[in-house]
Amino acid sequence: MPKQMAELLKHEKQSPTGAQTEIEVAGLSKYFGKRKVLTKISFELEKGGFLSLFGPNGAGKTTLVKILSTLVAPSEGTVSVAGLDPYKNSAAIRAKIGLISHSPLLYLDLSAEENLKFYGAMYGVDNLDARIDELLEQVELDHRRYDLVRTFSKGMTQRLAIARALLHRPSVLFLDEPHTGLDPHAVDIFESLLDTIRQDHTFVMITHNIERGLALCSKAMILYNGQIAFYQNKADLDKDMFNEIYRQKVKGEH
Amino acid sequence: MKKSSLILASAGALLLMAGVYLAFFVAPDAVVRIDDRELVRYSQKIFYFHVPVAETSFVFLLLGGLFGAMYLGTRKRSYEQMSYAAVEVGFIFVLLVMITGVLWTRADWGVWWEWEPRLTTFLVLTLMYSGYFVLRSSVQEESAKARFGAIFSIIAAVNVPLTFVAGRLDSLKPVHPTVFTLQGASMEGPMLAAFLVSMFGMLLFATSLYIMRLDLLRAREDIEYLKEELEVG
Amino acid sequence: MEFQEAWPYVVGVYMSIWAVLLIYVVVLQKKLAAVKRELASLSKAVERKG
Amino acid sequence: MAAGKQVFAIVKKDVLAELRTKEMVIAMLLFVILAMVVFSQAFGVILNDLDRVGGGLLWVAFLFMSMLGLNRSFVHEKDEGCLEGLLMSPIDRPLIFFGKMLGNLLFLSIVELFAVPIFFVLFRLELGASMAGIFLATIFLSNVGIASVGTLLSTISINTKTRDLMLPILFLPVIIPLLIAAVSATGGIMSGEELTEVYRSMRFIAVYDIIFLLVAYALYDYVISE
Repeated sequence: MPKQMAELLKHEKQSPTGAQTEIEVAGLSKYFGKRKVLTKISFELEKGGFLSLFGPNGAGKTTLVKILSTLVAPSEGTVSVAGLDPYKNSAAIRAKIGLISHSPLLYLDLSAEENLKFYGAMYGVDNLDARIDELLEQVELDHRRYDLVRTFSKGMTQRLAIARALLHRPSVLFLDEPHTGLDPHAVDIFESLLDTIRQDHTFVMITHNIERGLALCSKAMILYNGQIAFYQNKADLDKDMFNEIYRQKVKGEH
Repeated sequence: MKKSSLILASAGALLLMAGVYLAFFVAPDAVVRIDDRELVRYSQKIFYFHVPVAETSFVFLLLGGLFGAMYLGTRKRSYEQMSYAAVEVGFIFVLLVMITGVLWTRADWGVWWEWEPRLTTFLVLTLMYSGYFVLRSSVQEESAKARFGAIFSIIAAVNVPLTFVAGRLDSLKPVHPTVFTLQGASMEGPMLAAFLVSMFGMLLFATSLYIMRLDLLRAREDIEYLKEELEVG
Repeated sequence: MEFQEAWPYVVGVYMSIWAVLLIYVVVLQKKLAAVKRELASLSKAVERKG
Repeated sequence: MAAGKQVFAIVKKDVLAELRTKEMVIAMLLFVILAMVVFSQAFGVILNDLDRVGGGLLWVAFLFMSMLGLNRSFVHEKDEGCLEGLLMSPIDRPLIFFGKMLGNLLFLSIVELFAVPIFFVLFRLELGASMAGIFLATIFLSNVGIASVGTLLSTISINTKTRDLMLPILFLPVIIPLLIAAVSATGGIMSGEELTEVYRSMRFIAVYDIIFLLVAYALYDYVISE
């Protein structure tokens, strides 16, 4: 662990401040046998950017995120997250990324605090108790600190999931359909929370929710059959073109 | 049939036939002496095919584990196919060991089944490798199927010698005849010749089966690939 | 056991080995033939599509 | 240091969850006792000769009981997606194995600690104090093998369609060498055999443990991550 920390610090010193690239993907392909899951994906995401990833089921969105988060090795091409190669420095990268998924990744039979303490030990978080206090306050769950996650509502669980994802101060956050199963009220809380952490994190979000996805993002991408069907900055986003491609590729209308 | 597998299969078959000839017409009959009476143990003729089958099964199960490890190390699809084909051919031979073993047990000891270390070992192997196929069919995603198949082929291959050693822990004396010991084979001349010819014949034949199985796996994959290409257009 | 009693089992062993191996070969060849047919028709379809 | 903390955290988490629900340990203990009752009713006559069959009886009960626990052990991880959370954290894959394996070993040993005295009482068996030590050592040594192989294989079976049906099919044939040795060791102790025979079996169990700990250590990364 100390070695990894040293590596991280070294990287931070090297990189200049300002709008640097946080995620860089070039010529990325993934095969399972002869089956192509991803073909020649290339894109860049600047630090603090927010990429919304759309696409039908089986388009390769999840595989792409899994490759970025070191869980799957790419077949071809290069990937760099926070200046590191996920395949070579997997442990170092994992320390810098967080995941908020549609399943909470929390143990139902442990209390909120025990869950955070467990993940804190996994990540080797310093001053864990203080960090937990701070986070529970932030997600407004300090009053439920000692309650089992099993007793939480869906919204509360998702808030705790956010606290869990932020515990180790990641610089990149992956959101895998985070709106699934949330009621409108929980979505509001979730998004105001996202707002507060928006500044100093880089996001990649998989979503089927066009409205939210487009509102939040700085870049939008549609994946279809493992290839990029649409990719534009939000600033010069052609809404008609987006809708047309989305209708064709994702909904399958012609 | 592909040329290589045809040549191997015919060479193997010829050797096996030669083995049959040697076993029945050249190798002397096994004789045991009981109270001055000479008894011809005709059932010993089973040995010339039963043991080569057993050893061939080991070779291929071991190869299955080896290729499985190579697949995990390199993630090259071809190793996974090699592992699967080797385990399947090995399994066919394990089944053959069971069939011939049961028949030999009946001929020699007068019962169809005996809880004897080596027979028991092969029964466990049969069940363990049946589990391999059940496991593969119970995983949907291709890559996970390949991964778990390779992993279990390694675990099973590691377990084969352990099962053998454990079988000898029992204080019951094994009744199965032991031909090969550390001191070498307790066979000589025509007997050994007949055995070795059958042994190589069996290995060659098994190799041709393995090549056929591998061709089939590869062709299947090509088909899946072409189908997908056609659908995507 | 002497010849008279043992021979059915000896023959049984040799026959069963040949039988199992031959069945396996025949099954493999049949499947290979079917696969080849399918491959041929697929490659035609690919050609038509260009 | 960090590695030890991570392994300990996994064990602690499993123990805490179990203390909350108590569903696993109690079910396992009840199962063992029920198995003994079923055996006594099914094999009433033979049980007069318990010195010889007692070891086997005990291990059949323990083996099936252990599968109950092993099946549960990954259901929690899988169902709430926790396994993915664990994989996203910077922990070495083999450490996840050691954490889960130690937890399983602990639960198994606790249940057996209660089950063994009950077994001796129910079947009117007696062991001298010196023998009791060797007896428990054999059981613990075997538990290491059961927990290693079981943790490795239950991680695989949890990923299949049939899940808990898959575990026995994979687990039992692989554990048979250990079963043979464990039965011969405990049976030998109970029937007052020469200890050299018993030690031979125990040595085999130790070798089995080491081999499968190494296999699991080498393979676990491939088992758990895509």
